[in-house]
Amino acid sequence: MTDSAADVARWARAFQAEIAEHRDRLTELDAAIGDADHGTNMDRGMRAVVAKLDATPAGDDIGALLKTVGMTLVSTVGGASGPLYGTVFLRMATATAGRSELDGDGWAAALDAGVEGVQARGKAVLGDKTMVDALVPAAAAFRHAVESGATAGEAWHAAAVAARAGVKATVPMVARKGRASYLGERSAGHQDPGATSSYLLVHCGAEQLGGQAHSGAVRT
Amino acid sequence: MTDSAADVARWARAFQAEIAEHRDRLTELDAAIGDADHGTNMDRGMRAVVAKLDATPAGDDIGALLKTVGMTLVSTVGGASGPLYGTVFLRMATATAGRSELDGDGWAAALDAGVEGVQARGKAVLGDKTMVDALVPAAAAFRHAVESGATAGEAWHAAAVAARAGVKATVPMVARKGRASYLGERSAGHQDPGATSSYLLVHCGAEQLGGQAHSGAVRT
Amino acid sequence: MKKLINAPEDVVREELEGLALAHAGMVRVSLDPYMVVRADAPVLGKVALVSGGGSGHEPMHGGFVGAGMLDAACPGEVFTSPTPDQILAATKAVDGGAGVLHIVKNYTGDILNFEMAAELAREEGIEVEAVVVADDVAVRDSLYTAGRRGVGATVLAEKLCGAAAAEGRPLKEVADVCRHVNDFARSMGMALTSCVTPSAGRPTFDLGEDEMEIGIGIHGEPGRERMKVAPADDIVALLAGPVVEDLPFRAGDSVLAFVNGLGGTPLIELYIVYRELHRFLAGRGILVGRNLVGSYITSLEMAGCSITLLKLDDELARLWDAPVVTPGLRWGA
Amino acid sequence: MKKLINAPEDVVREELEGLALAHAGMVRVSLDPYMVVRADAPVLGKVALVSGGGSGHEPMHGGFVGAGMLDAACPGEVFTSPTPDQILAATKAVDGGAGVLHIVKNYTGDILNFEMAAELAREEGIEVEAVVVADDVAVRDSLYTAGRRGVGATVLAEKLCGAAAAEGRPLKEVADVCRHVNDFARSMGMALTSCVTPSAGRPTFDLGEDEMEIGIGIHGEPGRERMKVAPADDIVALLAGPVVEDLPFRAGDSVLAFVNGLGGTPLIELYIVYRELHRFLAGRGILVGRNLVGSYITSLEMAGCSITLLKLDDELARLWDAPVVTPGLRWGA
Ligand SMILES: Nc1ncnc2c1ncn2[C@@H]1O[C@H](COP(=O)(O)OP(=O)(O)O)[C@@H](O)[C@H]1O
Ligand SMILES: Nc1ncnc2c1ncn2[C@@H]1O[C@H](COP(=O)(O)OP(=O)(O)O)[C@@H](O)[C@H]1O
Ligand SMILES: [Mg+2]
Ligand SMILES: [Mg+2]
Ligand SMILES: [Mg+2]
Ligand SMILES: [Mg+2]
Repeated sequence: MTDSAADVARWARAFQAEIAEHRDRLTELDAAIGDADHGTNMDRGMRAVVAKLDATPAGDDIGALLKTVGMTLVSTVGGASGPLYGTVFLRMATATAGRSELDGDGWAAALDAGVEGVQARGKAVLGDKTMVDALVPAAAAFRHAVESGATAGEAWHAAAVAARAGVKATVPMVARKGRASYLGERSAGHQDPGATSSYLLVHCGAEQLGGQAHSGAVRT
Repeated sequence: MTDSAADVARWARAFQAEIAEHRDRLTELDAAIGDADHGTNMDRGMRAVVAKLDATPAGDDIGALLKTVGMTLVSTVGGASGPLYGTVFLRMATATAGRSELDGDGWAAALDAGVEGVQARGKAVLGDKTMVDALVPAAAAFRHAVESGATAGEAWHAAAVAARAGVKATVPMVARKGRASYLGERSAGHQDPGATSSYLLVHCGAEQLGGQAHSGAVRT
Repeated sequence: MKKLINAPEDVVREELEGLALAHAGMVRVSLDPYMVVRADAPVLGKVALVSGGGSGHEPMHGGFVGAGMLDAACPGEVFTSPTPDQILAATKAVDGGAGVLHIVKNYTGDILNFEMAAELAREEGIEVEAVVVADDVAVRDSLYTAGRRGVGATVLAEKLCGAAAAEGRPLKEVADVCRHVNDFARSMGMALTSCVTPSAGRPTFDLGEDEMEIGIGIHGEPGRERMKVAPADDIVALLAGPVVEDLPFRAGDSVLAFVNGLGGTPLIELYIVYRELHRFLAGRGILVGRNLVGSYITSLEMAGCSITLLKLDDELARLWDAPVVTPGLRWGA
Repeated sequence: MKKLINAPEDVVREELEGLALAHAGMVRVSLDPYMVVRADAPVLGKVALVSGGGSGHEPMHGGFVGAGMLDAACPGEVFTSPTPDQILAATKAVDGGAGVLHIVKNYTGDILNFEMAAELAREEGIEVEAVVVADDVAVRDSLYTAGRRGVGATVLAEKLCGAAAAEGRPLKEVADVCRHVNDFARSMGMALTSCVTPSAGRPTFDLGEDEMEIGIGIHGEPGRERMKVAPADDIVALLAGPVVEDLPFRAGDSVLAFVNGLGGTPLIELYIVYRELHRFLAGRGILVGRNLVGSYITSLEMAGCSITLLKLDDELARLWDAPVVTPGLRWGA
């Protein structure tokens, strides 16, 4: 079962809906250890993405579509998360350029590229209390599942489970990157907002991708 | 019974003590219809007057002494009350220049001169809700008493009674001069701070002047 | 009360000491009596400008001393007029033989103290003219009040008269510029919060969390009306409307538009106010020829703003553009 | 929340419109994407300076665009870094062929967005160098943090680099001036009250009526310590002490001393702070060669101040004195 550009667009729209729903929660998480704008930033960006998708003729090229998403995020989000999420999508775009279908292997490569990109850009490693703590385990779980013979759908599920665990793991961490790092020890005890939104992204993948619209995906 | 320069100095010192005691009350009255500094202003000025008297060799010349009081008030009080009280004392100084004794007629002339001065300077008339509403009736009562054959001591008492009535009369007035006039109708219902401090001045006169240190003077 | 001060009674002295240390090249400060004087005073042959008033309105007036503006400022205690001997000392310190203009804000205390000082200065042979600035349309000007308060137009008058004096014009002409500014300028202010005088230590007036005061005075004097807080655009209409109608300013007029912050309001908000003021005036055919946006006549930490309009002609525009080098206002040099 | 604004989402646009209307002769403003550009940009053959960051710090950066300072500023939403395409557009608009310097405050968002913009600009053949300003000693600089925040030194760097660029110096040298300023400047700030972001509508942090936060960031980031409010002189010691010790500044050093208001603090208080800072430094044998007192890098309506010291040499003093003509900083012309 493979995903088409239309499936990928559905994923982006689902992510927008999820962000809009959790906007205030994300901002509250950011208020505790940052500057209380992560929900606003992501919401502004994903609304722009959907508006852009609405205005752009639907094409077959998954890479082109992901590039639109990435470029739009870069140019509308600002803050730390704009370039970081933008990079995730732009790197996935490069990895999928010209492709009209993606299977498990294709997604694994795209996710790896996206995660590598975010780390190259933001220099965060596992344990720094950032979105990396959700994205790295998610991509790893995805690849592991695919290499163990799972379907793309199953791999997305595995990735969402791993991302969720990654988010929870950020709670006790002391931030070493981003605005939360100014708090030092005081950042411990709070869940990272960027990791939380990243989990939502993977969660939407588990609901929308893997060759079919799944139901009963892992809940937050 | 006449007053000497020493009696006049005692009057000034008594006024200082009275102002210090009622400083906060005067400021509160000014807070209601002005800018909450009348007590502070008068207290600063009268402390400076006493310091000046302490530092100046005591002389016989009542005019010279009153001039010192007036000049010191002018140069330390500021605001509206500085020039106005300064003028009262400076005009009294001119009226008593070179005199080492003052009887009832002398005081009546001095008070008239002071009150005339304050009106020339501030352009306020009776009913404008200012210190004029205490000073004009006080001077008039003093002159009336002296002309009716009263002693200077009795005249000071009459002046204090009149000043007190004048202060009370300011309560319902609508201010037409000074800062309180910005309030328009809303200034009614409040006692004028400057009239109140003027009453204290006359009240101290009734306690200290008229040829003897009186006791049992009219109380506020 | 939260303020960056030491003892309340030291506020004025310490502020003046700070001003002196920061701007030694422009001004000299005397602490007894308090005065801020141009570093190169007296300027021989030039009409000298002296202003003053209670402290708490910084940069006015001490921050406006320097080439092209005031020759001296006399700061009183916070919100308390200066005394005649301060004003006399300043007048003597800056008199360059061409006479001295006293620019006086219309408050009873300021007027009386400046009057006494002028009398004393004249007795000493110095030619003094005094002009009273009274531009606050929030106050009804009638026989039954002390008249309009002097507010924003004072800043403009000090700059414009400073330029006229720098051109070498005689006292009467410089005073005429001041009278002209007073005749053709109108202001109104509003507060979102009260100021707190250091000696009182608590707000001068109480405003609810959702209230504002329209027509406030720069010492926290009550305004015309207390209302629910409103969007900036509506506030501009509430202030600029009465200002425009009072003179009146008419279609085709060119104005200097001055948006002033009262001390606790940041610049970002003043530009939002300026934007709407510009549109408001454009909608009435009034052209903004010059503008000034910033906190120039403050009321301690009060949050709020005031709007001043001055009808411009070529002459005033030229005087406005002339160089000015003071701690608070500077251009052209 | 009491502010002179309309809808929270319109704050930045309306502020920029106001800035454009007020300073048409100095700057041009683009609303899509947001940028403030020198009216006469690009200046051919001159190294161009671009800075930017979240809004809410006015006059920084838009108010520092003009001759002798920035060629362009990129304002983000309130407290949110601008996006790469804003920065790219500004970079292209001001490039005069001699390359572009990006002056970036050290916040992850600012750095990432400027980095992406620089990459894009370089792809288009524009020479870009970026220097990151990180002067806030309240933050421990270590491998385990995002490093020190960029605060007051940014204002000084923009002025000094602007002067170097105006002299016609090449990109590398202008960037060297920026690195030098960053190496020799240190800052620390404190808050008496919290700022309120328009979109949140309530204070970013809660401070008791008798508390202050020492080491606050310009977005209301937590400081080093929360304490009972203290006299201004003690506050100066709490801020200037760590600043002096960090570089360290030593007896015999000459410094530029910058006392900055955070938006809600009036000038009278800043001069009281400046007075004590001057004494504090004199007591350590440190000479104040230049100074700046005012609200230049604000945090919305936050009450409080920051102190920045920059070690001066003759070259920096000369660059500081060079003419600057911007809405927010002006002298010499
Ligand atoms: N260097 C980094 N690498 C990866 N993620 C980061 C980095 N710095 C910050 N983040 C993520 O960005 C999130 C904050 O995003 P946002 O609030 O939108 O931006 P800002 O911090 O500029 O206000 C953090 O919760 C964290 O997950
Ligand atoms: N024109 C005037 N004539 C006489 N008294 C006046 C006049 N204006 C004000 N006053 C008096 O001055 C008092 C206020 O003095 P004060 O508070 O010290 O000065 P300020 O009003 O400048 O703050 C008023 O209560 C009033 O009695
Ligand atoms: Mg954030
Ligand atoms: Mg008073
Ligand atoms: Mg007063
Ligand atoms: Mg942010």
